[in-house]
Amino acid sequence: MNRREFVKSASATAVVTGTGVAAPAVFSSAQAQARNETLLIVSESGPNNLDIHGVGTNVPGYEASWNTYDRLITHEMTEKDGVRYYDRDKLKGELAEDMNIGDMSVTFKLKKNATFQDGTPVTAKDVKWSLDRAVSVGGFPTFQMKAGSLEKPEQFVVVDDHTVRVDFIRKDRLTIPDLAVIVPCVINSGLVQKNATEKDPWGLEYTKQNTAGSGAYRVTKWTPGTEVVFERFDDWKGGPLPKIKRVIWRMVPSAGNRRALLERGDADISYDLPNKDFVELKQAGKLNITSVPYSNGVQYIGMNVKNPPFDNLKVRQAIAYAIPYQKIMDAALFGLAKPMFGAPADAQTQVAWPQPTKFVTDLAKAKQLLAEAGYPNGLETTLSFDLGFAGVNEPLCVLLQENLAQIGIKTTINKIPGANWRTELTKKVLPLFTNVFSGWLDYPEYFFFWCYHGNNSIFNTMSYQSAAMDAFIDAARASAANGDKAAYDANVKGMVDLAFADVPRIPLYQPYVNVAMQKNITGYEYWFHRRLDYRAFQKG
Amino acid sequence: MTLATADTPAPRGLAATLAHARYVISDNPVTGIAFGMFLVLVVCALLGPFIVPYDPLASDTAAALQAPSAAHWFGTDNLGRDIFSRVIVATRLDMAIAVFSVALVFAAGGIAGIASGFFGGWTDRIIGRISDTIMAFPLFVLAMGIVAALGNTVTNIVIATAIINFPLYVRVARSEAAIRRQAGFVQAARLTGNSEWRILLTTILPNIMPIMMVQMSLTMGYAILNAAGLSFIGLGVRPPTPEWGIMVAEGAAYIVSGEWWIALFPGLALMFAVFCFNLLGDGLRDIVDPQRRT
Amino acid sequence: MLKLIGSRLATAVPSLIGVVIVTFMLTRVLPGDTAAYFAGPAATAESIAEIRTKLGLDKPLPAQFVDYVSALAKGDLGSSLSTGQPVAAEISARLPASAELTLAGLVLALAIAVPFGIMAAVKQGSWVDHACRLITTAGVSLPVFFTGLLLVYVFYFKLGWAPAPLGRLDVFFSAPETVTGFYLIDSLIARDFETFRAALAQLAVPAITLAIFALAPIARMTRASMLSVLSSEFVRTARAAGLTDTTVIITYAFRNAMLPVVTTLGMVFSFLLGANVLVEKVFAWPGIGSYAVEALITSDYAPVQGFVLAMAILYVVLNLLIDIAYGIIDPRARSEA
Amino acid sequence: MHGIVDVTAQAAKTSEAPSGPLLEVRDLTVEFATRRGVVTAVSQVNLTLAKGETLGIVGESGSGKSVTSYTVMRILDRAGRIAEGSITFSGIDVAHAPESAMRDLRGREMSMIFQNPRAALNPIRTVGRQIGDVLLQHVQADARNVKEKVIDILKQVRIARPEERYHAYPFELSGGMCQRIVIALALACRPQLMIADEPTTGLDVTTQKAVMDLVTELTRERGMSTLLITHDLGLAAAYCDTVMVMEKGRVVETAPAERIFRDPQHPYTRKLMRATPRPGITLKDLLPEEPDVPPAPAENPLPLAGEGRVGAGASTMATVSGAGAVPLLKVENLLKEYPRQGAPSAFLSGLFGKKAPPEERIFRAVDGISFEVKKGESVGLVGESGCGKSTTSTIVMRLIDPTAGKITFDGEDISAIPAKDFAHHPLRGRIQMVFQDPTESLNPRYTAERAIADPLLRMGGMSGGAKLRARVAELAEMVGLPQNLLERFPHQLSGGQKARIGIARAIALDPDLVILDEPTAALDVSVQAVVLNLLEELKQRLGMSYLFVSHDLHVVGLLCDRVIVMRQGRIVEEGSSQQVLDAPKDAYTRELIAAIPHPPV
Repeated sequence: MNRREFVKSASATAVVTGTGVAAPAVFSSAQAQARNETLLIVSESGPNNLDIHGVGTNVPGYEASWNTYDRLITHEMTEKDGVRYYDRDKLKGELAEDMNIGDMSVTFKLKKNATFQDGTPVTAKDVKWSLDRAVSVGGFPTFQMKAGSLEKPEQFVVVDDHTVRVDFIRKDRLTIPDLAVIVPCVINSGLVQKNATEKDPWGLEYTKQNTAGSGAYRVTKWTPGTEVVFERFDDWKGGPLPKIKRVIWRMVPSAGNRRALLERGDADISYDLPNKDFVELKQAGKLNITSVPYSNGVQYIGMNVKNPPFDNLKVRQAIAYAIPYQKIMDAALFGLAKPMFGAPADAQTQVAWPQPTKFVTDLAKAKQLLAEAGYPNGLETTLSFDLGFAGVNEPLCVLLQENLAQIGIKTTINKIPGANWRTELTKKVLPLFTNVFSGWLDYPEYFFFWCYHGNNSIFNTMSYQSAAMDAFIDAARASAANGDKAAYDANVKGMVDLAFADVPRIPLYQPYVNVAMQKNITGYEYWFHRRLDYRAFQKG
Repeated sequence: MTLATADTPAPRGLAATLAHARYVISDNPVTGIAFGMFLVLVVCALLGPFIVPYDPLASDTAAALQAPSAAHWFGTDNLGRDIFSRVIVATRLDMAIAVFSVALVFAAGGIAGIASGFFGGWTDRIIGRISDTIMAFPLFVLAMGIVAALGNTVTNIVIATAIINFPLYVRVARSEAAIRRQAGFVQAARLTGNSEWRILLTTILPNIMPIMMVQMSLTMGYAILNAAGLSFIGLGVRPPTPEWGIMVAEGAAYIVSGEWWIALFPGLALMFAVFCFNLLGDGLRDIVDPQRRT
Repeated sequence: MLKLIGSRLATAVPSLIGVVIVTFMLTRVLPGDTAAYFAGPAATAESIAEIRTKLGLDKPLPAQFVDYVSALAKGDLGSSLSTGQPVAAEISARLPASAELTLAGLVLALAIAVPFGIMAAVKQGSWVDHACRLITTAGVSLPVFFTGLLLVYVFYFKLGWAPAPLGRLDVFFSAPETVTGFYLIDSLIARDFETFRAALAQLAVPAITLAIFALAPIARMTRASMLSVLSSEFVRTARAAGLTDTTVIITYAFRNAMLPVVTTLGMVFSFLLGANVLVEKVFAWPGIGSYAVEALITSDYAPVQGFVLAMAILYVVLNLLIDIAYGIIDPRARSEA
Repeated sequence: MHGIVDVTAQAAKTSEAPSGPLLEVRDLTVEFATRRGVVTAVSQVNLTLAKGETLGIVGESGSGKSVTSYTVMRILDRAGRIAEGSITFSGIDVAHAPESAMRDLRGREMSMIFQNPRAALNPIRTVGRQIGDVLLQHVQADARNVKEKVIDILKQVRIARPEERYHAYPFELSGGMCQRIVIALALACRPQLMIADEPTTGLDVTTQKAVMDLVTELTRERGMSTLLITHDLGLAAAYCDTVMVMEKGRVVETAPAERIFRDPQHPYTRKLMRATPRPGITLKDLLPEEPDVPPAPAENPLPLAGEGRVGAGASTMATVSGAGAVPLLKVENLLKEYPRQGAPSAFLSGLFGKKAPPEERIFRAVDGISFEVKKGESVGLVGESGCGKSTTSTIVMRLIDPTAGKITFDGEDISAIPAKDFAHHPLRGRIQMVFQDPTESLNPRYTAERAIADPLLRMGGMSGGAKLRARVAELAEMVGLPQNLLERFPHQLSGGQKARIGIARAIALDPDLVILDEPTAALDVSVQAVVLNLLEELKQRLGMSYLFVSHDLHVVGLLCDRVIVMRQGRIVEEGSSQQVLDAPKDAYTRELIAAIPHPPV
């Protein structure tokens, strides 16, 4: 590339761009045909790791792992108000062709013809290695496995080349469903061990950038922060061969541009637009918009119950009465959420989660509670939120800030960048904040195990320690395990009542998962992990 | 061409500058407009909170996202707050950011520049290297680094803006001081027993003040733009304080969906201010530029 | 000329060292805690501490600095947490994207601002002068991201002239085989004119956004230096010798006036590099700016340090080019060095 | 480019022009739109210039002489316009000619040379190309033979090694050489009229003579007519056929050169004649004679109107102490060296290992000179530019340090104290200086009063108030500065008034030695006469001694008792001003004196 050419092209740029805007790229016929076999997804941020067991893998990373790896079993599909919805209780084989649940173990028979994307057959050895890896790498994957009482490599036994047995250490209703979440995926142990080092025995560095699974798609190109390209694995045996041959997932930081791309038909799917856009696009009718409530998910106002002022119950109750619930529903969510407040005074507690509290906006009561709590002239604190979801969090906090000011609580808003949000939560020092949590396994005791239990997991952001609450949760899990429905119902109601009485966190609403798709896109499925499942989509 | 001055008794002191300023304004209408705009900004900054129809912080979700109407001249934002009131009240904060960051960078960069131009030698080399180092950073990224590191309070935004403009001021001050270093009146000041530092501050500084004023007015524009840029990536002023940059940044998401007024009016206000400062800069240069002072 | 390059490099070394020190300090002050991030969400206190020692973050700062510089010497810029890639690879992939955008913006700005500056100076005080000043000032009065979004809204969303703001190339075009990393040049080398047109279409609107933002400083400097040159004595001699207006204005006045403009180009380029960070965010441009912003916000050390070093080197190279250009235009500079 | 016109044919064309005068200006009035309304720069000017004739326009700054010449060429700046009157140049009505026609005339039929030559040339374009541009523009040459034609012209203006100099840039040539290039540019297309606007001001007197001889020789050889604009009467007398004197935009007198000097009619002309320094006169003779005006001229109401100096050297009032007393100032083999401009700095050359020979690296501005100044005596330091006189004066002023040598002032060795610390030294107040350019030596931000008060505030132990104001008023009165001018800023004062403020500031601390660095070079000759007399009177009254630095031998001769002539850093001659002026021993001094043109009085 000599100087003359560089200068020539640079001046060419100046000349062409100078003379009006260049015409848009013309599609040749080959590209047109490729176009309806390719799905173009646009979102704000992309994966930072392709391996669910990776250290610090973010939520978009879950989507990549779900579509490129298989699990032993997966959920059947059912229908819920017009949307294909994963069936919580019915499971079917994905890599396993047969599942046999014994008293203290479950045995899986693997499909004979299933192969990894590099052609090597899937064997029980791979399954064992993958499950051992899940429980040993630490961090979130290990914690998730523990939630289903899958804790020790010894539990996973290779019976023969195509049979694996999982022994239970305790009866736990969540064990089987826990084998269907994203974490226990089956990895091509041969390929990964070849690229592992003694410093990194599980080959986390290799699987960070390369997919080594048997899933329906493989990642052919990944430019972090810009683009991920998936190609279909034609010999996929986990289910019917997907229609979409290629998936291009582009990161477009500006929400405005994402909406423009959808409206002009240059993008097929986007799921992280502001709520207002979803409502308007739905009314305009040019696109298919689906809105499905987060399964087992709640947006809440959390308070640090360990140190003052929020260790005082009355102060927490004052906050609960000061929240401008309806204003938040209108201005922050534009109605796209299920309210978790304002239940009628005489409402019975349900055996379900999430369910609404009885709190309403009542500034006078809030002021009086605050006075009783010993803060007649109010107090000063910070209100933090996750900048990654500023679209909802910012208006929510500004409205809350305004109401709290009216009862004398002066707050300064503290924006915390997305990636640091979890780090701040683990420190458990934020006095007042808003956050969302939803459990993958749609069971109340699962939610409470993560969020209210005394073992103080990361998701117990309020550091709430209550022996009574722990008793309820453990009892509920035990009764669920041995199918004692009456005890289970009583314990769940006890948990919920105590949670609403102590109110360490104040539920606001159950958010919706909104997805906008072009008219010619069909086959959207709602999953517990709330990410897109490319395998079911059809186009054109 | 000293023909005119010798005979007609020239007005003295302040009257002279005023007469001269009046002449330049009438001679060059654009500068006149700039002064007018500056007055409007100052009035909004001082009286802002008292003359606005609504409380800039009061949200009214029922009236959210309304187009400009008789009730709300600039319409309302996503929380139903009156955009007209927020734009007017934001003037004070934005002007503060502009004025303080410019004052800070003039004190630091200006003096350092004069010292390096006047003394030369090692002072010049050290200050030169410092400003080179700052120049090596892409200016905006450095500002972000400072605000990210120290937290996004207004003072940090002012400090960050000052630091990134430091090299510019050093360069201007240095060249002006270097020219005057050997001037006759500087030598004369040395003869009458003035120490180097006294000469620097009482002789060199006043003489380069005009040129620095031109530079300061230009940088005020950039200071506000910088604050707006920081807001766009989430490091700007903390909500709910009204500030043009953050209002434009938030409004930007609503352009495509049709609520153009949320971003447009703070954008126009921002444009009005930066426009005024730039034109003011050119106007000041005409007043100050000796060639124009025939 | 060699002496000129020698002396320029000699002055560049201390500022490079300065940059290394400042970036090191800056990243150590960033609020985020890498070890906690590394340990993942469910980490316990001691696992964070264990990872902290593994990363060497518990050593005293000077020791950390020595590790950092020795790693730097070996060319290892560490790897980014947020993207998990080695920083050196990321920067070499992303730098051409930003450079192409910024250079296109700069060339465009020059192509518009310089003639504006000349016209404004030649017809000082006339309506042309005021019009030039108003237009260029209007360009710089709007924050660059707002101009970008406005242009996308008008040219892409409403009129459909511009292609989708989806980064450097339309989804259905493959990037030309990298020679310089500049899509325009690489596609020309590969004689693949369709990709060239597509890349150019994608580059148009972001480049225009940047150019609009850079018009004012260049136009103002050109006007000021043209004014002073036009009132100098050798222009009067040229006029007295009967040379035509174009010769006087272009070959005599303009070439002299270009000297100060060339020197400010360094500052304008650095100014543009900063503004380009915002343009990249608006146009989903896979440049180095947006990469650095992400890393900075999540206080991810390695990319920030790598980015700033790349920029520092780019700045030194740029200044060298400007000095050489200065030497070519002005013989006095050649002999003095 | 249409057919190539042979140069000789071109010359033939001009000769058939109508026989009348080449240039005729009738009742010309030019006005400028300035900030304080319309100003008439030139009114009712009439002049005629026959072919081959040389007309000199003489006048002080602001007399409108340059404006007239610019109007003839129609290169006034935007603010100027011809209010009335007509200009005809070889039959063409220049006043109303369209710009395109004027552009053809300029450079081909009439051309101009300007004051400081180096600035008049494009700094970044070779001189050869600049001359080539003019030739190509007026179709005197085409791309092929332009270089050869340019070299031929360079030969005509006596430039050595023209092939080599063709590629040179202006900054690589000396002042005199640049002026030759400007002349070459002007004469390239063999124009009929050459206008020279102060062509030699700022050049050394020897170069000035060479340039003027060249111009007259070339113009005579080609039968061209010349318009010489100058403020130097001597120059006009020596080189012009007729002389026209202008004052404040009006023509006061026009006459053949020898008659105007022998018998000047108009009083202003006479005043100019008297004020021009020339050999064999006294300071008093410079002042305009006072036919019936009371003895003390209005301009400087000095009570002690001491009558003229009796002969050179001993002045009656001065308290010149005997030869035996300790000299006020003693300078012993003073040396000042600078690294030669462009030589690689020691650091770099050390780096590359090659050491340039010493002479090449070092430039000796002052090469070991010694002299003395006795109390009350005024000594002149004379020499052309670059001879080291200014460097010497700045060293004596202790503004810069010498490389070697000793300076004793009133018995105390002041060269030992470094320059930057000398500001606080008690002796500081006793050595003061008056600077060359009055405008540049006054702080634009200070009023006249503040400027004079500055030394008193710093060293005079005065802190302000009535005492200070009284002292300033007294000083102003001593230098003849009207009280009401004290609040004015420098840009509101005339050259003469600014010079007086400079002097008042210098004598504020009652110094023993005042160094005058070309104090009147930037002033008009009439103002110079007044200032020189003022300096003489102040010396008498306050018993100071002067070190007068100048390039003008006559001016030094008038004011100083002894004269030292310097050349390339060395003293070539020293003696009483009478003896040096009338019977110079050194050949260089003789050449200097001969080169100064002076009116045949």
